[in-house]
Amino acid sequence: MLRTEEMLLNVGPQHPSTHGVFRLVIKIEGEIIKEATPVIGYLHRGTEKLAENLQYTQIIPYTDRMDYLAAMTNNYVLCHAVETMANITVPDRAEYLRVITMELGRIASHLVWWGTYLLDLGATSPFLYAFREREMIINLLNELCGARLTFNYMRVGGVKWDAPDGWLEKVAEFIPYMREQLHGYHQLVTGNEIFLNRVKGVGTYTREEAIAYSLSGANLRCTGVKRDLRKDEPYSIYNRFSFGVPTREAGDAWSRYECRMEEIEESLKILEQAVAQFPSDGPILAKVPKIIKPPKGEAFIRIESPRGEIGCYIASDGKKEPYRLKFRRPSFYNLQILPKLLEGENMANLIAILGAIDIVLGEVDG
Amino acid sequence: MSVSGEMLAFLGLAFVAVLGGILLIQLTKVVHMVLALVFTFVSIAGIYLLLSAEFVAVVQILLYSGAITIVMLFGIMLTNNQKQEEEKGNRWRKILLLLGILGFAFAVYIGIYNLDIPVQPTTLHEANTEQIGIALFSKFVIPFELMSVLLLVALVGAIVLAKKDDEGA
Amino acid sequence: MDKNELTRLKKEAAEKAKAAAIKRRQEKERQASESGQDLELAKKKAAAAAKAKAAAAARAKAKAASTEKKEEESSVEPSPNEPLLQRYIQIIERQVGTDSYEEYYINRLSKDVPTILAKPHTYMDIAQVLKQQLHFDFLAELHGTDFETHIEVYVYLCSLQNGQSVVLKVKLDRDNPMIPSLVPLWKGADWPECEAYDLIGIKFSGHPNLKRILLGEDWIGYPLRKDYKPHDEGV
Amino acid sequence: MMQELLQSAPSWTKVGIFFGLAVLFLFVVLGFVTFAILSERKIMGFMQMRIGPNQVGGSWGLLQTVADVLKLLLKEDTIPKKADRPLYILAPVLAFAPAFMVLATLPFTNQFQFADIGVGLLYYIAISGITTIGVVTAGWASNNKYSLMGGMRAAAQMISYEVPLVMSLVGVVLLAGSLNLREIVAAQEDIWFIFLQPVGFIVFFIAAIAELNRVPFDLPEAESELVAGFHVEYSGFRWAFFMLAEYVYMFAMAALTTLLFLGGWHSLPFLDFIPGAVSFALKFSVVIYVLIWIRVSFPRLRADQLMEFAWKVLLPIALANIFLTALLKELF
Repeated sequence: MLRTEEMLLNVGPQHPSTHGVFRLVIKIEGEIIKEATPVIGYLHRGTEKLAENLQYTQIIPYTDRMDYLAAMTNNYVLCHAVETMANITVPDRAEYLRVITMELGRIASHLVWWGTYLLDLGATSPFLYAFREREMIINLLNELCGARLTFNYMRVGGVKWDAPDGWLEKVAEFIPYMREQLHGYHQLVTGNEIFLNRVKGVGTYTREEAIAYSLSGANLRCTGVKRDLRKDEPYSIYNRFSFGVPTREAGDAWSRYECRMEEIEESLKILEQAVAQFPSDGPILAKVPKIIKPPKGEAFIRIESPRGEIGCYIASDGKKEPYRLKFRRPSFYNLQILPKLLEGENMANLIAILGAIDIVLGEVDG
Repeated sequence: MSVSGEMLAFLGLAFVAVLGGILLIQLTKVVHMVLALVFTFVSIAGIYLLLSAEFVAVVQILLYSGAITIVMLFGIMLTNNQKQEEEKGNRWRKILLLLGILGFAFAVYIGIYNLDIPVQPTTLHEANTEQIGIALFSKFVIPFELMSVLLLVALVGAIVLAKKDDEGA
Repeated sequence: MDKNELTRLKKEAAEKAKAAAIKRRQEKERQASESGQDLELAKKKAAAAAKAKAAAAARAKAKAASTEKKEEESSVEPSPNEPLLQRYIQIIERQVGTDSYEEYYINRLSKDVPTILAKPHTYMDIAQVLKQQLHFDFLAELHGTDFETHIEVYVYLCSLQNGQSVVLKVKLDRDNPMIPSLVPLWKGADWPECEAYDLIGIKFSGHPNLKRILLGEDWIGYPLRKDYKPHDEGV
Repeated sequence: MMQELLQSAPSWTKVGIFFGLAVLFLFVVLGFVTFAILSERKIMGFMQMRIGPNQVGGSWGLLQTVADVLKLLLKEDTIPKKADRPLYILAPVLAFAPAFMVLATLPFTNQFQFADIGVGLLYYIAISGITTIGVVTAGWASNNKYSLMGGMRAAAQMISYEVPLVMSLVGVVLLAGSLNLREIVAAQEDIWFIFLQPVGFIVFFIAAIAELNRVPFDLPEAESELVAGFHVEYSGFRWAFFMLAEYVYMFAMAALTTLLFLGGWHSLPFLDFIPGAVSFALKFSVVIYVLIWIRVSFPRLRADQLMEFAWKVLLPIALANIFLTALLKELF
């Protein structure tokens, strides 16, 4: 009797589709995956250990390096945690700037995901289209804080830089442009039969599994769980905007795709309202001491990042450095379900499944 | 016998064909053997061409080199073939084998040398594909159809056997 | 400018700097001797002030303590989550026992999240009650912290259907931190527990595949412990 | 001129002439490959809102490919230690030689053709199958898991798509009554076969893209899955051979499409003044452009979907097309 041989295949750490230094050891029979073991840690930089010797403001640049595709959210979660502990009220204008930058970041992050996901599936053009739009967002953020990826923009109590003249107008102009492009994206990709065949019914999990595996973000919402911390536990000024939380029922790669695409639209809505309500005057930084010393105690604060719930735990002993700092990194939690999803799958689906989770290795490895 | 281009081509092709056959037996790696076989097949196709049997030549390449060898390669590459060949038989057996081969070669040589093929006036270079078609569908239509039924049965049989294997596993 | 001139200029500059330095030193010495008496005086003053301050602080502390007590007793400004916490505790007491926890409180610093500090042997039972009776089906976070006197595991749980959160903590012995794994209850605890094992050295018994997930199996020591010394032989 | 040459008695001068012509043609094809790659990159660039090559050889990057080929020639030729050395060296040749052999029977104009054999169409398909062996051998010889999978996929794909490819052409053969490419073109004097065989054309074109291993059927070298498929380990000149084979096949397939469905060197009714060669070149360019266009706009199929598509969709359609054509031909 003929027997096909089992083969041990190392996907990564330098594979084009692992989106960074991520290794996946898979056991395949023919093209069917029998077992998958993720190996992570190649990008571990010990942010948490480093932070124990840094003042709070000094930690902010380190957070930029975690989820480097949406660094504003990382900035925010740290600042927000410290502000909550120290009971600091952030001026309105700063909150609006924060929301605008965070939502811009969310769109940019989803655009990168969209482009690279289609690149994984073999389509080259969407990648370039997505990066063209992302470039505009990055230019906007660059104008604001002088950096394209590692912004270091937020501070405890507000933001570092005020919006330059004409910046808000540029953001306002970007919104209808992005809507139009989004329409083009759907025209190009969303209806494509080949694409649909690649993503529909691929990497499916149920609502219960998603919750059990602590998935968050679009990975959770694609199973029909309507959970978005911006709505459920409003932080910052998100309760001032009307926006929807897109959900799907199927729980496959396709529904994740749909959720993310719709999230871009919702983010555009938030941006539109934020630009319209933007206070014309006011401080951008609350009156906080030069050296921030949160009271003794601990806090764990979560917010909604493009990839899911990002959390920041601070244990303070009342000194200017945190006693212990820990980030809940959504990609780290979201990636856990991968071995389960890959079991028994086709080798070609590996890419479609891994890509749909939307991980950033800087975040997975901390 | 004068040295013509045809002769040179034939010698070259025949040499490659025989070489391929010898290599097929002599090489140790199975994949190498199959590739040697490909060379034999292709050279034989070339000889067909020299005989103006272009249809047969093309079909030879299409089926033997194109399809069959690839299926063989597939089977070899995807299945476990770690077992090495056993040591060949003893010296007596080898000598007997050699004698047998020599005898066979001699017989064939005598047979071909004495064979007198009556030369028929044929139009070799003209539309032989059409002629094959006409022959197949008029004179040989029953064997042709029988053959296709046989192949179909073989195909179905192969699928059934493969399925059974799958369930047994 | 030729070389000689340059050296000359340099020399001059050096001399000048020397002179200035000497002058400065003399000045300083003078000042010090002058202010020596002042310093003594200042010290005395400072000590007195410190005494007064300490007294004030003590008073304030006492006051604060009393107000705190008052707050606890008469609940001047109760947290909106107080009733929730009471309910959780009631259910836990009923299911696991009245002495199953060390303490419970509302963490005012962390958006009023109810916090329960379990005992190591009841940790698993309380977690089970939280999941099954109170529907905390989403494990948002699990990590450990080294508090030098002990090691603490911090588990943040959410209930998606009720929109509630709770923190479950447990204090462990620092020398042999051992606790049952939460993976049977929440599959999402898998990697976070590996991470806690990797960086702090907490052993989770019953974990299906406890490994050093980030640093690799050949790493020596637990970096997030406060007494960690990098093992850098040969580097 | 070619016809006379082909039918005249052999002599050393004739051999010399043929050899010279072949070398000339080789350079024509190489020139085509050079500019096909450039135009592919340029067109892709325009479609993706970027510029494309614009540094080497003026603002159009005319010498970009030349520079690339030079780079490939100068690159170190690496052979993995554990590779099957003889096969590793043989594979690019096996893949590349048939690519040129198929060009021999293609009549580019009424006059210009190297070998006018009766089964020209079948010859093309048969010879192009040998390339598959080269690809499989390359995949095996590299001793790399990714390249082995790439080689396997390539073989499976090429065998599968050869069937609908041939089947879709039976309609054309029925209408023309010949396997000879010249006669097939001659039969399109009045009306191109694309209009008589629209279904056959679509099936043929899809299968042709699959045979060429181009997007959306580029699984054997799917970059995001198999890194580069069967040529992961190849570098420098050997790698260039695979690329060259790929583009020569693109040339041959576009020429074949033109011959079989677009009327070869025949012009449109009112445009008879256009010389045959120019007419052929124009149609040929359109086919190439469409191939590039498809590459820019589609994602990749999955391996099993690819197989299913060939056997469950294309093949039945092709068979139905044969049946229908035969029926219509009998009736009218």
